[in-house]
Amino acid sequence: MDVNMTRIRPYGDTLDDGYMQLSFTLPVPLCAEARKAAEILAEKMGLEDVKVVYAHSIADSFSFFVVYGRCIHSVDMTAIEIPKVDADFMSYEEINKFIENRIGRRIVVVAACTGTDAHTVGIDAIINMKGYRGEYGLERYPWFTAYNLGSQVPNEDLLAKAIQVNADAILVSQVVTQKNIHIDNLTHLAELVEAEGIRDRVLLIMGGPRISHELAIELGYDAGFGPGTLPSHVGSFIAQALAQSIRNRREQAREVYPCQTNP
Amino acid sequence: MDVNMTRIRPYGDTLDDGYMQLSFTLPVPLCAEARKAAEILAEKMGLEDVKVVYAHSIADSFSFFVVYGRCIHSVDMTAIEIPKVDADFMSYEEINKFIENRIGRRIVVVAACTGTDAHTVGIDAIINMKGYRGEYGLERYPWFTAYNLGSQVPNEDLLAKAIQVNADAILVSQVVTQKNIHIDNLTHLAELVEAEGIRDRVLLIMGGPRISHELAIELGYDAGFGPGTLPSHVGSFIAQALAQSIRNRREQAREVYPCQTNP
Amino acid sequence: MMRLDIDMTLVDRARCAAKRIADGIQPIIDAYTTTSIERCVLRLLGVNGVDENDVPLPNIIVDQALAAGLLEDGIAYWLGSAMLHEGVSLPEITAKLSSEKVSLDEVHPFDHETVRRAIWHEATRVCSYIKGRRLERERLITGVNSSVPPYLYVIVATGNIYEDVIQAKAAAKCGADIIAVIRSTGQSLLDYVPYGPTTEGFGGTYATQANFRIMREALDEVSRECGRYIRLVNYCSGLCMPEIAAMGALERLDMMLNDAMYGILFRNINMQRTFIDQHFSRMINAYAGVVINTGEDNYLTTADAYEEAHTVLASQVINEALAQRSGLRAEQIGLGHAYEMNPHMQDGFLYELAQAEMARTIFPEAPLKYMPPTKHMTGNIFKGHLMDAMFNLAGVISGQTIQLLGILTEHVHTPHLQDRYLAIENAKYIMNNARHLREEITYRKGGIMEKRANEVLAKATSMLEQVAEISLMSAIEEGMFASVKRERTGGRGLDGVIRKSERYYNPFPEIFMKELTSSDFQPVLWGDEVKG
Amino acid sequence: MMRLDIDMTLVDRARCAAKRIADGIQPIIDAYTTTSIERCVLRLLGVNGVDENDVPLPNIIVDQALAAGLLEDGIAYWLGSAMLHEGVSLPEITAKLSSEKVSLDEVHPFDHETVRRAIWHEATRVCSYIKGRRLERERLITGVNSSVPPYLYVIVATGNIYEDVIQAKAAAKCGADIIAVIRSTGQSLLDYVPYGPTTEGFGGTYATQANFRIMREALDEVSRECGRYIRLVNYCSGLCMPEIAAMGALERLDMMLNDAMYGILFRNINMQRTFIDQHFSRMINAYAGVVINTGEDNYLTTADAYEEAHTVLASQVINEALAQRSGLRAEQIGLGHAYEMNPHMQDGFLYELAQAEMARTIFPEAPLKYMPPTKHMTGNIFKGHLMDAMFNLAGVISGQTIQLLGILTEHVHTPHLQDRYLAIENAKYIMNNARHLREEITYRKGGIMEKRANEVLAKATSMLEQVAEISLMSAIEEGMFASVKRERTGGRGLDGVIRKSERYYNPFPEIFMKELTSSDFQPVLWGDEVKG
Ligand code: B12
Ligand code: B12
Ligand SMILES: Cc1ncc(COP(=O)(O)O)c(C=O)c1O
Ligand SMILES: Cc1ncc(COP(=O)(O)O)c(C=O)c1O
Repeated sequence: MDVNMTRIRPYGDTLDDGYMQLSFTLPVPLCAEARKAAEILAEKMGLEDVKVVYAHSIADSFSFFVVYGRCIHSVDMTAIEIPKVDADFMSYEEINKFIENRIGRRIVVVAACTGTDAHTVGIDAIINMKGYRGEYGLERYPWFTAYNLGSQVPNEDLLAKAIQVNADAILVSQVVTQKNIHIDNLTHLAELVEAEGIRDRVLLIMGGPRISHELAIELGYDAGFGPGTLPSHVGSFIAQALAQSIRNRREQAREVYPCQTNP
Repeated sequence: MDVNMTRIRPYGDTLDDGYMQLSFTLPVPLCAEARKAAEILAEKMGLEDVKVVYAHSIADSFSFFVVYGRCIHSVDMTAIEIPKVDADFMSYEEINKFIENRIGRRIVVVAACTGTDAHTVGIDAIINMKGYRGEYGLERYPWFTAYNLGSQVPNEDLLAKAIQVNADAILVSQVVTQKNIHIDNLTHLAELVEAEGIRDRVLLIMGGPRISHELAIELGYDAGFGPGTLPSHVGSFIAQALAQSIRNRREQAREVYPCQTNP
Repeated sequence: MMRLDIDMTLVDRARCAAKRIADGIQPIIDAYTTTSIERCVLRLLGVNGVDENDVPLPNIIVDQALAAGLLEDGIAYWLGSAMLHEGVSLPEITAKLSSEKVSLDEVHPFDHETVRRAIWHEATRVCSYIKGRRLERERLITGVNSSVPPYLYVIVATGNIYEDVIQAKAAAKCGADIIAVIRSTGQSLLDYVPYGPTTEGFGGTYATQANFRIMREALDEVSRECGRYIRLVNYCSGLCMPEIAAMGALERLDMMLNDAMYGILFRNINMQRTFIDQHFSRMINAYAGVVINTGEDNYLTTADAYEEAHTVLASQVINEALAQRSGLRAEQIGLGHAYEMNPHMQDGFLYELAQAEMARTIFPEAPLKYMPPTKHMTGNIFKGHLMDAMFNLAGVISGQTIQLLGILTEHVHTPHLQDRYLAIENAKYIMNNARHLREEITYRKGGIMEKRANEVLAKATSMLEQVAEISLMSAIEEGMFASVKRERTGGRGLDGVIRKSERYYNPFPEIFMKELTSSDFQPVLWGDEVKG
Repeated sequence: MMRLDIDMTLVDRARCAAKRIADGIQPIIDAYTTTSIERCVLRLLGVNGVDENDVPLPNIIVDQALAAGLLEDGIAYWLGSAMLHEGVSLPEITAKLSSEKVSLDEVHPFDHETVRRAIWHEATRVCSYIKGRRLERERLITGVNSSVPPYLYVIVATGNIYEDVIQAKAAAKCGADIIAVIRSTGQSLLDYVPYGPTTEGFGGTYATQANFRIMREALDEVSRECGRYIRLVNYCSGLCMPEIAAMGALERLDMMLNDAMYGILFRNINMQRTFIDQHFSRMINAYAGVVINTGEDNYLTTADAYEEAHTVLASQVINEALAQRSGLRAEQIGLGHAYEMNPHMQDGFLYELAQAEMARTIFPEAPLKYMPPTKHMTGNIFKGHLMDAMFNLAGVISGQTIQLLGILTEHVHTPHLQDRYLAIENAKYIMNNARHLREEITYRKGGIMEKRANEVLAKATSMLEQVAEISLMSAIEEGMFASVKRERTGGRGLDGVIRKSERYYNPFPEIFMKELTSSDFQPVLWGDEVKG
């Protein structure tokens, strides 16, 4: 199959046929015009050969449609550059060894599911002993000290705890995304951290089913972890980022006061 | 619910939120860039707040996606004008009475599923005694004489039969639509009828699951019938269209030879 | 004939342990009241509305009383005294109190009998109103068409009550029997009930009395259109459990999510507060002819459904024992359970079905509420739709009463209109297509399913006996439920728990329990099932 | 133990009637040959390729013989004579014949024994090649992992063999066990087999020997990758039934759609032509270790699945009787049936399951092929996916062998890559999740299901006895199958039916039947089922 990576199109049963499936509801009673409207809408989206294969009236005032068509758009895969979590993923043992060798002290993290969000399963999967999919959580790592504050924690409390235990990383989980409540909440936390003046001392990490690393960078976080994240992914990142930032700080220090650090 | 008919948008759970669901496959291995490509594609189609909620690798070289997003396009329902089959739908009894009174002779129709298409269930539903969904087919109508030639009938044979029995209407069914084979076949039949010089003497009617009246008009047919068609729909149309065309011919005749017909 | 051969001696032992467990916490329930109970008393006595800062009047008055150290006597006692003191009617005195024209600590405490006489009339009046609403429901369900169980239960959760109404009506027209309006995230932690119609919630719509009324009216309308009675559900849980019970009773809600331990385990609400609140709130529900739904399904969202199935059963038996003490009839106790086994498990369907049959066998009269797959739902809506179908099949085979429909977009968003339509279509298709499969099949003696059911039962029984031994509160402290540990004095709301004084007065338990324990109390719950 | 209590005396009566039915048409099979059989003989003897007008060489030679009135002696007879006449080898003579350098009517007819000696060697050589391919399959399936039945069967149908390869490999990697390459519309009516790789078909891809080879190689490759043997299926039906059987045998296809009556009823192919062709083609299939799949499912695409279920069973018994006469072992006769009940029917699932169990009980050794819902599939892909799930459930409960997976877009288009992935996911989920449900449940004695199965059986038996009475050909003339009436001398292809002369010669039936009737003939068909 000879795929042109500069113009990727959907694949139905033949390369570049562009086939895709849509379903949606229009707030109008079902009639020939409504069907046509569904077709026109799909055309506006850039579908050709539009087939409204199913139309069903919902409660007399809505119409549900299943539509197939061939998408004229294509995507240049070669031009896609997305920020990726900058870490080599290591195993439990490797991470602990790495911290022992490169950092030489236990890494302290605080974690919570903040705001009104009460979904702890995700953050628990990363932090708690028990872990996730057969992997231990950070609590179990000898070279991590992890505080899991649980759910519905106000951002302020999370931050206070971080300061109190002198945390290296703040881990925040957001699951509820209705009306983008997670964005508000995550932005708020970043602002608090900034205001407290500790942003350069702490790794700010977000996670959740609708979280991407891209979003994290956008909101000024250091990393974002989405669905399927394992504790070791997070552990690897924290360890390496911390080692890096310690090195950076050392170098910065060297630049500013060259004679002090280099006697 | 205050729906603005000039700008209808999909409805998720709030008027005009624009929510729709997409699924498609990209011919690339699953990776972060592929996910992003899916997102970009959806954006190109005019979706906002795009969420790639599922991504699954198919056989290592394809990626399947389920995507939700909010469509920015809208459709002006008030501007939609679509050709509709021009007939008042009548019942079995009404149709027979109508023909008796207005035409005064049995209407002759020939029907077939032409080309290589062997799907007869649809045309049988319209023509055969047994009918469809509790309605009799045209064979059963005392005021119709119907010839059902069955499946995989060459267009030429259908036309020959129509001429032989002096048919009032030719009914053609097309079910297989792969590579638009139905369009080719239907166009071919229309050309044959035209070439034979009998186009003004015969109603040309198409039907099938992917047929619309709009398509019929486009291809120069008199009517097109899609999924869910009942025999009485077709019977009503034929009877009324025939009555109309007889009237037209009479009037034309009157215009050309006014004294002959109006002694 | 039992469908699954279950060891009934174990069932008896389990129930016996549950009785001991309930006995163990009864002293606390008897000795304490809570701010929420007292606010509820105010609501029942007609106190409603908010002040200029949107603070609900029941909160203003109860907070006053609490600050003044008077709440131990019961707000009714002081309300009565204030009425007598000021010589005005109940509406007048509450107006004065909430506008702080009268302060409770200036009120002269009247003797118990006098106060009782002053309040009793008002209390019985609201009770007969509530009873009237119950009878209204009975009238509405008698004679009209009714679906055959499993009843189809769907949720609406737009955050906006008016949009919810659109969704709910559409769902009813598609075939839903029961509509639940999901609450906004975080409402359960509010120590007051928001007021008025609301249009801004996250993941749900605030439970307010106005919202209850708006939705009830809409559903009454669509009930008439559909010729079926459409039931309304809300959440009677969180820090305002009793108040919401009262609101629901007043607005003719038909079901309430109401669990004896949910708030403790999943919202970190103080356990004493919760046990006390649930007892009173359940009396109200019982009296209003409401079917409660317990929340055992939640255990399986954090714990593994195969490993921890016995905790669900143990909790059901406890919920049952506690509910009975509030006067709820077996037919009103909609015990919750859930279809949450990992879908990739070989024979997972057999285990699920075994557990569903087990619940049905152990609680033959309960309108069991069966929760759909949620935890293992992913963004693969197609696979999710299938999991929901298997759940629907398990529901109809095992004869569940209330089927909370799974939604193919469970992982994605609160249900869109089309998601709910597809969910209802799914249930109707499966349940009709396999309607009498239940009567057609029997399970192998000593088979996988029978073994599984008895194994879960045995584990639950021994767990219950252990809990009975150490007391429920200690068991929760040890994390025996949902692997969550809570402390007796931890969590939210302990500050709202007040030891009753000698002269504590609350007119309602007496009124309610009198009716609930009479043999006349036979609320009609499910209509005639004029089968289609 | 029988899962459904079925009246076995009726089953015996049905089989007895089928034997009489088969006896009734045997004389025609014995007395005639067809152009397609003769072309097939040529193919087996190594004649392949096309002329400059793309006319296949077997057609050129057979048409010559037919025109010259020589076909009644069998093409092998004249080929042998021509070899002897020209004194050249088989490849040389066929080259000369097809380039019309030699004309058959100029050939001197040699005596039977001489011809026989000339041809025999070539004939046995190709037979051992075919046998070699069978043994190759046996080697490939022995020891490697194998899925547990029901085996997952999916179709590819892009029209382009190279695109089909992509689809087929992807499907195998998703978990498919069996891949069928659907033919282009109309191929069954072609009186020749197209040649070479093809990339232009409608609703399917042309069956050509090159396409068979390309796909077989691709599947062998993916089999190695997956560590499972992936089976290949094509259509051995239409006017070229015997030729396709030969092509499949040469290219190691594993299964063939091959029905004794399908072409008559659904393609209006002449019935005599069909009965003669199917007999010879089935010998080839038998010898090649191919599992045939009969086409009874097709009845239910035009007739109602509830009303006409007995015609499916009647046809299965006839197909079985005829297949046995071609030397097919019971394990090679993949009788077809289908899940086509109206999904809106109450208890429709029970009837479907009853019929599936009935088929399983009546044909315990047959690798039953279970066809998915197609007729009632609409553009509602979500509902369709559920119907397919219920079908998968019925398949695993009733223990079908070959499960042709339903595709959610059945109403829309031939399957897209993702549709097939979803179909396989559906089957894997359902069959794993309910894997041993079959062993766990028993059906009620005298219940809906048992009654249904026996009712269908009784109707089928009486139909078969009636058919036996009037003869199969008359029964078809009367429209007793699929409500389709066909005349004995109607339909396509009668002109290709030729009465054999005294000196008719075809070496293959003798070779095949000798092996097929020997007790050594024990083809390994399904591998070791090293269960996962
Ligand atoms: C379990 C569950 C619950 C449980 C939560 C129990 C608990 N203690 O957590 C209960 C029943 C209490 C619940 C309640 C509600 N829920 Co809920 N719930 C779910 C459910 C079924 C599963 C979530 C889950 O546990 N996933 C498993 C974990 C392991 O996955 P994860 O969270 O993605 O975590 C992984 C990664 O994202 C990442 N990760 C996550 N966090 C973090 C953090 C960091 C720092 C890092 C590095 C990584 C990381 O690592 C994890 C492991 O890989 C989902 C539906 C679904 N199938 O997804 C709905 C869902 C999340 N719930 C939802 C809602 C709306 C609610 C309610 C608000 C409804 C209501 N109004 O009552 C309530 C209230 C809760 C509240 N106040 O927040 C919605 C959210 C809609 C949206 N997108 O906004 C969902 C999608 C259901 C739906 N379709 O409506 N819920
Ligand atoms: C039954 C069926 C068959 C049967 C047909 C039996 C028969 N005698 O008709 C059999 C098994 C033989 C068959 C074979 C094939 N089929 Co087929 N088949 C179907 C199936 C399952 C149902 C079609 C049907 O009967 N619908 C019911 C009737 C009542 O509906 P209808 O046709 O829409 O008719 C209504 C209206 O459209 C209208 N109407 C129809 N015609 C006319 C004509 C007139 C004049 C009027 C007024 C109205 C009218 O009125 C009818 C009543 O309301 C569909 C899938 C599906 N669920 O739709 C696939 C389907 C149509 N088949 C398909 C294919 C590809 C084939 C094959 C080509 C596959 C192959 N390569 O072997 C073969 C070959 C057939 C051929 N040469 O054409 C594809 C077509 C894909 C496409 N869009 O191109 C489908 C969609 C399946 C799929 N997803 O692949 N098929
Ligand atoms: C018994 C019970 N109460 C309440 C809720 C709702 O939770 P919240 O506390 O967020 O309102 C649930 C959730 O499923 C429940 O099961
Ligand atoms: C036995 C059999 N042969 C052939 C076919 C294919 O039909 P066609 O004749 O179009 O190749 C089918 C279709 O399902 C079938 O069942």
